[in-house]
Amino acid sequence: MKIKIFYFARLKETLKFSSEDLELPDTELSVLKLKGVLAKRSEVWQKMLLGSLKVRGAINHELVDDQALIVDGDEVAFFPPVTGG
Amino acid sequence: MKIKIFYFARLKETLKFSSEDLELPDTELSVLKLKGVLAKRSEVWQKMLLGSLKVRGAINHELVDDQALIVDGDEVAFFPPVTGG
Amino acid sequence: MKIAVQSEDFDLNVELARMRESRKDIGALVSFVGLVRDVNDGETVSQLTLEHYPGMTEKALQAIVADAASRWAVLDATVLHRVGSLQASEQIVLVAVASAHRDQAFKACEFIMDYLKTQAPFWKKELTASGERWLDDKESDHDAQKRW
Amino acid sequence: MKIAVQSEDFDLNVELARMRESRKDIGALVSFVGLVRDVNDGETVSQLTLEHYPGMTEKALQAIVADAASRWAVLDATVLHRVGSLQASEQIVLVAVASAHRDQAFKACEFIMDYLKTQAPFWKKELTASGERWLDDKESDHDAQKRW
Repeated sequence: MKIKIFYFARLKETLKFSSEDLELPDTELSVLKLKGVLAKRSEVWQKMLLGSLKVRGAINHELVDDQALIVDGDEVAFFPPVTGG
Repeated sequence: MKIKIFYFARLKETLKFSSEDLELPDTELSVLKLKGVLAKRSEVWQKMLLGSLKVRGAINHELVDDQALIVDGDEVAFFPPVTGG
Repeated sequence: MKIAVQSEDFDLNVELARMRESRKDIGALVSFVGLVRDVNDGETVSQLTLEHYPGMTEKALQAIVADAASRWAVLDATVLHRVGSLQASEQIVLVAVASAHRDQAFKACEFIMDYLKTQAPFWKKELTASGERWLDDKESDHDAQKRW
Repeated sequence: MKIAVQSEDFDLNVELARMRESRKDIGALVSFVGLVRDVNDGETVSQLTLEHYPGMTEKALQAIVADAASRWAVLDATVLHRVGSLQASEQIVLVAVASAHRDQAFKACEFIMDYLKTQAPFWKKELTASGERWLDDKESDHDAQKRW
């Protein structure tokens, strides 16, 4: 499956990625499993996605939890807790 | 004792009095007793001050209840429940 | 703090700009503006007349604002209330509260309005097709005041 | 309803005038304006940068406003949130709610702010003498959201 991933705020700055297109062998994948896939890239990725930072996820512009399932064509986003207003 | 009395809103309109200076033989008087004195003036006064209308009183610009005591020189006011804002 | 009873209209931007200029630690500005509604209790209102007790009104408003400032972290507050004759859609009252944080500003602003409604000596008379009528106080306003 | 994410400043008077023109049954207008404070967590803030998730932000704000309108009698609402670089005292966010009655307008406005703070994808970065720092979310904001 092909998905698009966006990164924001501290994640974007530290990972030096604002977005990427990713192709995966799976037909569906939980948010937590996708974090695990990305965390394998390097120690920084591991720390940002599975470390002490509370990382929030969104699928197709909806906030979701770690168990939510990602399928082909989805737009995924990872970011720290929001601090607007 | 000499006091000044103000009337507002429905009371002012119905009694056709906006204020008056009143001299009384007492040295102090409760708000309720002053209402009783005024109510003797006519049926309209009786109805407005001791009838079904909830009449609020103030002494020297402070909301008070019927038991509050009026003394010489006080500014008293009678009016319906407030409806500003 | 600015408290005034006036027949002239007020300008919310002017009031908030003054409050913002006074200090730089304001994080939250909550404002309430009350307007004359065109319909009340099922009747079309063509005019609203506001009477007040000149000697007492500003003192009562000051006491209410002081009470709010003793309960919450109010950095600045403005209360303007109009009197005289107003038409539908006109502004009646402004309560604006500045605080560092929003929960304090929201609470203080709502508190001031709830107390103003039940403690400040203003009276409204409506003009409708059936004539003039003095408004009665509302149980819901007394309940709103009592919850604080 | 008007919802926008913008880098330009906003004018509260213009927004409220538009809401007032739309209908004559508005009795209460409650507005919240959030400002950049000059000091946060003990450090002087010289600049605040706001980032957001363009595809998601307006949808999230629309969902929050729709939720508020389903809970209270909202006649009209405006939510404007700025992004980009802001200086101390500048306006960050406006939430304005029109209703027939004040309790409805107060509740809906505070609800929208509480949800915006915890659900809408904005992130703040402060510039202080010690450098840049991303702000952390606050427990008090999560508590404020959960009470509704």
